[in-house]
Amino acid sequence: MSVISKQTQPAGNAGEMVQQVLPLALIRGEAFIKKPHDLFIPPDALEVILESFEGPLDLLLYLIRKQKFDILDLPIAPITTQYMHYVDLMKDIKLELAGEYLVMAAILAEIKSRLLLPKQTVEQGEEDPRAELVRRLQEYEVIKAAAENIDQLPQVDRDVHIAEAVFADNFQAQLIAADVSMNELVNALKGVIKRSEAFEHHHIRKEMLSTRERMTAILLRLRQATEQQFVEFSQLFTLEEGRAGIVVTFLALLELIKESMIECVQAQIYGQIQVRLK
Amino acid sequence: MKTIDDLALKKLIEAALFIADKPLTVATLKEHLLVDYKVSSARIKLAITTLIADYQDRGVELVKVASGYRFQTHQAISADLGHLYKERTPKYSRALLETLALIAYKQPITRGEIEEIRGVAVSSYIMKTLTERNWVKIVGHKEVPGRPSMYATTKEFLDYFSLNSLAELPELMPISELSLIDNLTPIKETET
Amino acid sequence: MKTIDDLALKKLIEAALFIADKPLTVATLKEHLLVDYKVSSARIKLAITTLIADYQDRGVELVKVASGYRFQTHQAISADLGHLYKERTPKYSRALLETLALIAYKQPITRGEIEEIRGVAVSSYIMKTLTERNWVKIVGHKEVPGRPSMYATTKEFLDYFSLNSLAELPELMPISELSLIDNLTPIKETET
Repeated sequence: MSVISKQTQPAGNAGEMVQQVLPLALIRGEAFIKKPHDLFIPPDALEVILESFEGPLDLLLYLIRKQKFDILDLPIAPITTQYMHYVDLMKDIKLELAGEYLVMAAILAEIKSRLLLPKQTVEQGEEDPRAELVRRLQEYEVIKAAAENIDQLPQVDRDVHIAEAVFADNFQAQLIAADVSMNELVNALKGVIKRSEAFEHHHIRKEMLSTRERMTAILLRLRQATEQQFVEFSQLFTLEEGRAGIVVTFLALLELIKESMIECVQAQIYGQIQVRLK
Repeated sequence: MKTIDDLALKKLIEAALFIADKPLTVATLKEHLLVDYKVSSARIKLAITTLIADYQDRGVELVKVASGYRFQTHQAISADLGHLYKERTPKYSRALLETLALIAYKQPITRGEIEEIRGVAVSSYIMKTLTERNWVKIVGHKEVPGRPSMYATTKEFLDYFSLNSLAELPELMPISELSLIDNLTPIKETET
Repeated sequence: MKTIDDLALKKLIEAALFIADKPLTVATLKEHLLVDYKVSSARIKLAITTLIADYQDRGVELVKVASGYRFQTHQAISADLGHLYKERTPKYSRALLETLALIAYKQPITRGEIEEIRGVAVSSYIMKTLTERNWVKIVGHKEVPGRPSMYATTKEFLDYFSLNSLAELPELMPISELSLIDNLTPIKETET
């Protein structure tokens, strides 16, 4: 099969005017302006023609328009004959596509056979056998026109262009900090524990954490008091916390003293114990 | 929450619309751009209305599409602006446009239903292109054997074709199916 | 060659500057955008000067940079515009999480102590990240040579992990039990 350069799409979107001017296809240098009246398509042109149509419905619509057939009075016989001819040729070319045309040929043949039945056997009120085909053709034609209309809508990068400015040099996107789950945190610590001797036989208990937290709180409190330097020992306790709270605070103070982070001073006997950061 | 005067608000929205990589809604402007400010949606809308008027007779215009507001050039000068681009603008095949039209007008629709109306198989390449362009998406599955995917169009599709909603799609060519069938002319089969 | 009036010229250049993906020079405008028109460089320059004035007090400004003219946002509103563009920081490293966990469980703790337990140096970047995130803060200085800072967790840290106090942190098993359990069944963590 010789390769043929496709010139234009004959079917539809440009309308009849264009179809009459532009050749349907070029076959060995010869332009095919339109199909012969008997609908015969040279075998070499078939592939090109098939590529030009969106399927059997599209081709059928083209034939109907081209031959000025009345869609309501389809001459089923010649169309069927032509279709059968196509299908024979298509077997060697594009089987997948041929299948769809074959279905159409079968539909046409079926309509034809029903039309050829003696009239008296056609019951009153029976649907015209062409009706379903007409319905499909119309449905397809509506969509074909809709596709053309959509293509006419203003398209980005074709008809309209998005207007954009750039950021000033000092622009920085806002950063969203990564999420961390408690699981990740605990797993990370377990990793450390496994590697480290420091935690061995160390059971991190809630009481210990309370003490650690209180140590932080006391340090902060003492830092805020830099003006006077000293904070009275008693002021570090919150009586409302009850006995447990007082014990936690006391343990925290002992721990801080042990780690030499604070110092306690008693200026006079029986006087207030003063605490300050070391 | 900080306060912002009308002029500063308008300028901030103007800048945001020019740097955004997609159209912005009043809600997005309020919740993101203006998160630190005490500004009502009504004031944002008013600022946008003023901006639309400001750009009435300029080289670009502020328009509303399905997913929000954006600045764009006028259609009238697209040919001139085309000189700035080396690449040709994409041209979509009839097969793609017909498939897109069917999804747009008959959504939700399955691939099988598209094939039935077009009378031809829909290539996977077309569905891939439409999906990758974010013009169509799968919105569910039809409860028939095989549970085929049902396709619908997206806001990006509407944006691309400068539409605000599906209602703005061109009207379909009217067909009066019933009357046509009723009026089928008597059979005049010519012998071949 | 077509002619173009001053207003249309200005609008065309304005549109071109807004859609170009890089700054445009007078030469580019003349040779590409205006290839079909009879326009002098002087007229193009004048149009640009007019445009710069037009955008003097707007949300974007027309500026000249090394490679040409471009529209850009004002420096003053960069922080506000930052709200439109949020970037997710990469996930935290294991080193950072271990450091954070040690500060939480062993606070107040110095960087040296963290390094001693982890067996590796703690980068300044990690301490900076944790401090910037407001999860840890310096609560004092240890009275040892160098007076190293002592770190502790903050209220924001507790809030982030929905804890009322450090005592609500999950309890950890001693190492001997841990390794034993790890080999048997997975440890069930209680997520807060």
